[in-house]
Amino acid sequence: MTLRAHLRVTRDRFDLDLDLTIGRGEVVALLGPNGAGKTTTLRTLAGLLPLTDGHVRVGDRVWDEQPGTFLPAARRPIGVVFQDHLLFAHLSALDNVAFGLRARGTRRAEARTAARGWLERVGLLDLAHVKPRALSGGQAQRVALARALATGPQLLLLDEPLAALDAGTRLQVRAELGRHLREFDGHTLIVTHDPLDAMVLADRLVILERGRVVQRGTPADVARHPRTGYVADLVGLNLYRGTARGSTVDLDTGGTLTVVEPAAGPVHVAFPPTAVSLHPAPPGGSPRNTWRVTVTGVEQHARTTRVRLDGAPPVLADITTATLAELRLGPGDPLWAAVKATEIRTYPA
Amino acid sequence: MTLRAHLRVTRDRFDLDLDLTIGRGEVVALLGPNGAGKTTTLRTLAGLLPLTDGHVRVGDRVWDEQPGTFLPAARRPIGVVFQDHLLFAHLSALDNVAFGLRARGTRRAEARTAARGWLERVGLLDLAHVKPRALSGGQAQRVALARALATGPQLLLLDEPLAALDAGTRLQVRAELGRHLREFDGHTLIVTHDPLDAMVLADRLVILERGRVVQRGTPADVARHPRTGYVADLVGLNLYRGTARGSTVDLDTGGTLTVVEPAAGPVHVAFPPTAVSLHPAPPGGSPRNTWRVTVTGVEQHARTTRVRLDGAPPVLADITTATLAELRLGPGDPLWAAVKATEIRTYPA
Amino acid sequence: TAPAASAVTVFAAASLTGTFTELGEDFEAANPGTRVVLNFGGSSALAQQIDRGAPADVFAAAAPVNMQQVVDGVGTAGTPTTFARNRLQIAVPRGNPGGITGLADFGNADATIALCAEQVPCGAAAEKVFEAAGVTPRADTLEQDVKAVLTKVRLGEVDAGLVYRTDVAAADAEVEGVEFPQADQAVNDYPVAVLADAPNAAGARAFVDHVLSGRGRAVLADAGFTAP
Amino acid sequence: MNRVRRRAVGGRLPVVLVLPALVGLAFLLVPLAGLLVRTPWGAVPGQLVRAEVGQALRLSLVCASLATVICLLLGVPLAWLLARSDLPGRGVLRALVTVPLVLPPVVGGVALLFVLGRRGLVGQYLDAWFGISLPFTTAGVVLAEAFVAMPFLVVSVEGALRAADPRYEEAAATLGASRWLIFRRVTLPTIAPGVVAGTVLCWARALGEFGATITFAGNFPGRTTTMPLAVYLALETDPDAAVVLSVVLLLVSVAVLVGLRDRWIGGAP
Amino acid sequence: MNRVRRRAVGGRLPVVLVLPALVGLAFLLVPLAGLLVRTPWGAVPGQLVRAEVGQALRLSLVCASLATVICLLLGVPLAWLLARSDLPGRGVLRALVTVPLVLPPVVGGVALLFVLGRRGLVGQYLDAWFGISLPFTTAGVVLAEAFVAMPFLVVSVEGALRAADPRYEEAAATLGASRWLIFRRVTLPTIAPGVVAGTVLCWARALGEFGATITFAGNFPGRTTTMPLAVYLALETDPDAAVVLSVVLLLVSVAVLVGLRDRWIGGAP
Ligand SMILES: Nc1ncnc2c1ncn2[C@@H]1O[C@H](COP(=O)(O)OP(=O)(O)OP(=O)(O)O)[C@@H](O)[C@H]1O
Ligand SMILES: Nc1ncnc2c1ncn2[C@@H]1O[C@H](COP(=O)(O)OP(=O)(O)OP(=O)(O)O)[C@@H](O)[C@H]1O
Ligand SMILES: [Mg+2]
Ligand SMILES: [Mg+2]
Repeated sequence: MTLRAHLRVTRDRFDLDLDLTIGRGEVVALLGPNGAGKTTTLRTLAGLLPLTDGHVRVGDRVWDEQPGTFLPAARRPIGVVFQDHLLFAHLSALDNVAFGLRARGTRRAEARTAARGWLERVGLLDLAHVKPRALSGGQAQRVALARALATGPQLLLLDEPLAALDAGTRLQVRAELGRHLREFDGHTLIVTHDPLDAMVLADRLVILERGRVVQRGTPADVARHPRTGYVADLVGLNLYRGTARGSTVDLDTGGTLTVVEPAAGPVHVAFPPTAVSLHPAPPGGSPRNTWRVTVTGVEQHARTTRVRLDGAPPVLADITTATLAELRLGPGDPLWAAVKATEIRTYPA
Repeated sequence: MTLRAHLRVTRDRFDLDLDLTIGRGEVVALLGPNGAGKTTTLRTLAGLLPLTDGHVRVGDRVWDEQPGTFLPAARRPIGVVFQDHLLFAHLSALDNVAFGLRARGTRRAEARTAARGWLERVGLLDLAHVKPRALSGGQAQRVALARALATGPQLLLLDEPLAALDAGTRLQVRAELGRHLREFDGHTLIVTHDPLDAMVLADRLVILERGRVVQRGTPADVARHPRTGYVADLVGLNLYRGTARGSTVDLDTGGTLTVVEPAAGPVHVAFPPTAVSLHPAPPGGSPRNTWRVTVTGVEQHARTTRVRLDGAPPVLADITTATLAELRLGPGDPLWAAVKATEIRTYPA
Repeated sequence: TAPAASAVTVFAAASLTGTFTELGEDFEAANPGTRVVLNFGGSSALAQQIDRGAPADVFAAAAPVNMQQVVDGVGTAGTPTTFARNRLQIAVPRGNPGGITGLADFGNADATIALCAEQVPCGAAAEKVFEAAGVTPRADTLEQDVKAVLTKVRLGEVDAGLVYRTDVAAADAEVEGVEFPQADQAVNDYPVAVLADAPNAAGARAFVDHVLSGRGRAVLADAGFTAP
Repeated sequence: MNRVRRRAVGGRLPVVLVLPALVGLAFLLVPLAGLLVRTPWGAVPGQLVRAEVGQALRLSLVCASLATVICLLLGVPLAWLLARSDLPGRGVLRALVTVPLVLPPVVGGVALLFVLGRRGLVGQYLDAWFGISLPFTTAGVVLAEAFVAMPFLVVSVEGALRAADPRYEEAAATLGASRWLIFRRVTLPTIAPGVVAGTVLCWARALGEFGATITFAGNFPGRTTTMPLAVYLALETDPDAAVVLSVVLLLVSVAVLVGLRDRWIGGAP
Repeated sequence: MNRVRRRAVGGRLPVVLVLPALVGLAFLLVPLAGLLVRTPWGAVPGQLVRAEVGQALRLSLVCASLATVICLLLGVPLAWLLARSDLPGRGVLRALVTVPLVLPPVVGGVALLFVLGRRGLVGQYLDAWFGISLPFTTAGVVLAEAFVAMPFLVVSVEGALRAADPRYEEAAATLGASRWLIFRRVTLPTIAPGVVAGTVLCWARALGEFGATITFAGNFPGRTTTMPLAVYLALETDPDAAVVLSVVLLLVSVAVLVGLRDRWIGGAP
């Protein structure tokens, strides 16, 4: 039951041409600059915008095939969080969340109970009876998220679900969303501007520029081999899976990292290439993590140099051109990489 | 001509009580979690929500004084970017931007020319004749920003003006906004969730929680002496003013930093405390910036320790508790601080 | 909701509203258990309704043309009988501000004049009297019925109007009547008939007889009608 | 909140709007005032106790309300069909639907007789097969009023539908709501003010209906004589009584409208 | 875009909406069809060439259009005042404004005479000071039609105003726009569909106006005889001619409405 889509939409000054496959249980993040066509993609998958050409198939069900078949939005098992929320103004937060269940025939009391559960998960139970107009921007976004999740959809479409949230809430909602997506056996497409959200929540990234895919792959792949400068800037992140034992994480790629937030079980750990310092000899002092690496590649970016290093774990480091000159790096050179534990973020996997 | 306000708004489940002063040419950032009352504050200053009690005065003009005086929104020299944009659906992007000038009696051709200039600055000149419904979320936000700036207001109120922008555009719009705000001799209040926006754009921060101020001060002050854990997490940033000469910045507090992006003239440079590593001896290797510091204070946070260090420049470092134990830090201890140039961001000041 | 068998349904011209209401009450008093159901309206509208199958027993029209329409349509039981006559009178607002004395003043451009439209009976009658008087009226308005003319006179909007005597009699508090000799040239006949397919033919007969009785004539005369 | 918002926007009321608004108000209200001034108030109690007046008033209110219910049940879906479906020829249909507005009501009554009269296109079968005869019955009054008043409802509701943001309906669709559910739970609440406006127009028009009613349903006291018909008859015999009856109709309808408005609008956000 | 959106939302048309909509459509259109079936089409050309008919038609269109313009100029500001200002007693005012809807048109005409007639409250001074007399003039027709039709416009536009999101007006206010500018450049474009709906209602009602016109302005060919008056009088002598005239009025109004609709609605987003 894989979602396979070839999306073509033609508009006056814009056209979209996108191949997309989302496996069952898979989370795909769609990234790209403003106006790249992310929302347009979401709308076609939701059945709100018929394709000009192409198709959308889930397993052997055809959702859209131009010309001919078109399954309308109401009959697609989807959940959508819209960029501007679109909460129903005349319904309370609770009834907004309960709407989808009610539409599917759940009885009122039952739907409300379920909705209350969802509001609790996004931390808004005390605003259950408030109308959307009396919600702040971030509160509205959380209600929209709860509304989309409440129906247990098969395809989840999220348009910047975390954009209006403050740092604290964001962390909490991201964790909750991550938990949900891991348990979720449907397909998820998430649009976001935040590479961290993308790297942490998604199994695969699709990066769109001006209606066309410029790169796709797993977060680690994309991060390691960015095809364009835009992608490199966007997703430059060292990301590993591992198993946490307190504040130590054993990485699947080999090696161990010390982190700040103690955890247990499978986790993602991430830090930017800028956080990696390189030393000819083991540095003393605060960095908790130092390990031996060898240079495998050097890439010149606009103002920094990205050094690809092998080791346990392999790692990317951004250094200045001056450092490059000073250390006289060349492939095969042995070095020490150091990363402060406080620079590493940990997310349950 | 200082804006002095004492804002009191009482609602069913929320009340706001806030003293606010914004000097001429000053930029104040309002930070706080979702539902803290940031938008409410903006609306009272805009004259869209009369005060329950208190006053708003600009110089010796009274804008609002309850009970009694109330200057309606249309007669306040303000520019507002709303959280949900509120672009006029029937006007093109260009006419949306020209609206404020037209309202002030500027002739059509002139207003359009000016509007075109603003659209160019936010990088949307080619979408000038598009209606808001055909704009993507980020594009809409940029048009809203241009619309608010176009009238040359005396008080600028920005509600998350950069939230929907992608990383690249954000950088560019932030720079443009920063440039504008520096030239701007009116008062600015900017609501944002991004501490970086706040630290870089604002002269002073006001941090709001549940309708009350929990801390205020210059970004450096707040960062150095956060009053609550929330504030510490939010604004933990080393921020300096200095003068750039290529990729070297001479800091006003003394000391020199090497940065990645070459610049000339006054700049802000910033890096998070997590980016600072501490060493008992000068570390070799990639970090471009190493300097002598002495410990002046140690603060235990939830999982990390924030070390306050004196030196040129003085600096905050976040280290793990393990590191703390290992280095056996105590006030007065001499250390070496190291920061990679790639970790430092530079903004024209 | 069809009328009970003991009900007599009478379709009568609007100008008979007062008199037929009174006669109906009389008739009900004289024939306990019988109800008179009255439907007042414009004669032509009533004729139209009867032709479209309206359940009427008796039709009393304000002009023979409308009766003829019904005779030609669904038909009547026997020939219609003329039961009352009406003639024209000049109506002027109280105090006669226009100084109207006769038909000749209707040709005067200074006076504001209301007449009935030629399509309605009172208009046709007016045309006849003006022809007889040799006057070309300079009307400001040609009203759709005689009551509309009277309203204009009552409110003083016009200096004079040509209406029926019965109308002047009904509004004697606010208008004054001015007789003129040519009125005899255009006497308006009111015919009444039992309809061919009257649901209650016997009751209908009895009601028509009541209208034609001495009591009926007295009531009609009180209202300003003349006997045929 | 509403008060606050209203007060907050804009500042002083602009003369260029307030002046024509007041002229308009005067234009509508001064004639009513004129009517009230000329009303022989002494005659009012006498008229009010007359059985026929009570009857006519009750009949008017009942028929107008029933007609309004019919119009709501049929007209709101019709407006929705015209605004939201992709029927071919909607433009022409929309214009046709407004036609009964233009038709002189008397002709409307004649048209109804053509179709539903005992010998009409449809009416003959109604009569022959079911023994139903609509003209000259209270049902006929309701029908005539509904025929005349429905376009008002349809046109208002359709205008409201066009102005509503369709993206909320899209959001509801993605939540699995059928068109019918969307209509009930999203569209209707959104356009409620438009529906209220249309209902008011429809009810008021039905209450004042005269031409189509007298032509199609006749003028039988207690069965089909509504207030406007009673006014017409009163004009024949006693013009003062006609004014009194009109004023009674006015006062009752204002009372009803004020009462309903307060209840409906009070509940809205 | 619109086509696409409409098609995309919701899926199949729900019977529960389509069925009543079609019944409603039939209810409105079948009597019209009946009228057309019974129209003696042979008589149409003969009627059309009659000078009086052309005159009446022209007069009807001109007067209805003028009345509509007056209603727009006065009624839209009035609707705005009722919806957006904080006048005390707006609830009662709103109900009063709908009252001319309920007034039997003939009584409305009488009320106008009370006020603007030669001896009316205001009319006597108009006559004495300016020599203006409105009854029996074409201006009187326009006035009577405007009086009867304006409430339709006001109620529709007010409904549209209530449904519009006031935050856009707030945004305009922060840009320094006066209430008048906000009204013109933000409010009006937003509620355009409601204004169009109201204008259609208003124009159609004015075009079909009979009772108030004949009572206030009288009936004089070429000056005050509009089509509905011609129809009414024709009904007295020649019902067939009346039907023909009505059909002519219908066709012309449908043509005008279709034409305008296409132009107006085509331009809207
Ligand atoms: N209704 C429309 N009609 C025509 N063009 C449109 C329409 N909606 C969007 N566009 C255009 O299509 C392009 C893609 O828009 P889309 O909303 O998919 O961008 P996005 O990737 O979601 O951007 P953002 O991150 O800013 O939300 C944009 O250039 C936009 O101007
Ligand atoms: N119209 C209203 N009526 C009643 N309460 C309201 C209204 N608008 C906002 N509130 C409440 O007031 C509080 C402050 O809202 P506000 O919009 O000012 O928050 P905010 O700081 O802007 O949050 P965010 O970052 O999520 O936009 C919230 O708890 C909200 O629920
Ligand atoms: Mg988007
Ligand atoms: Mg907010």
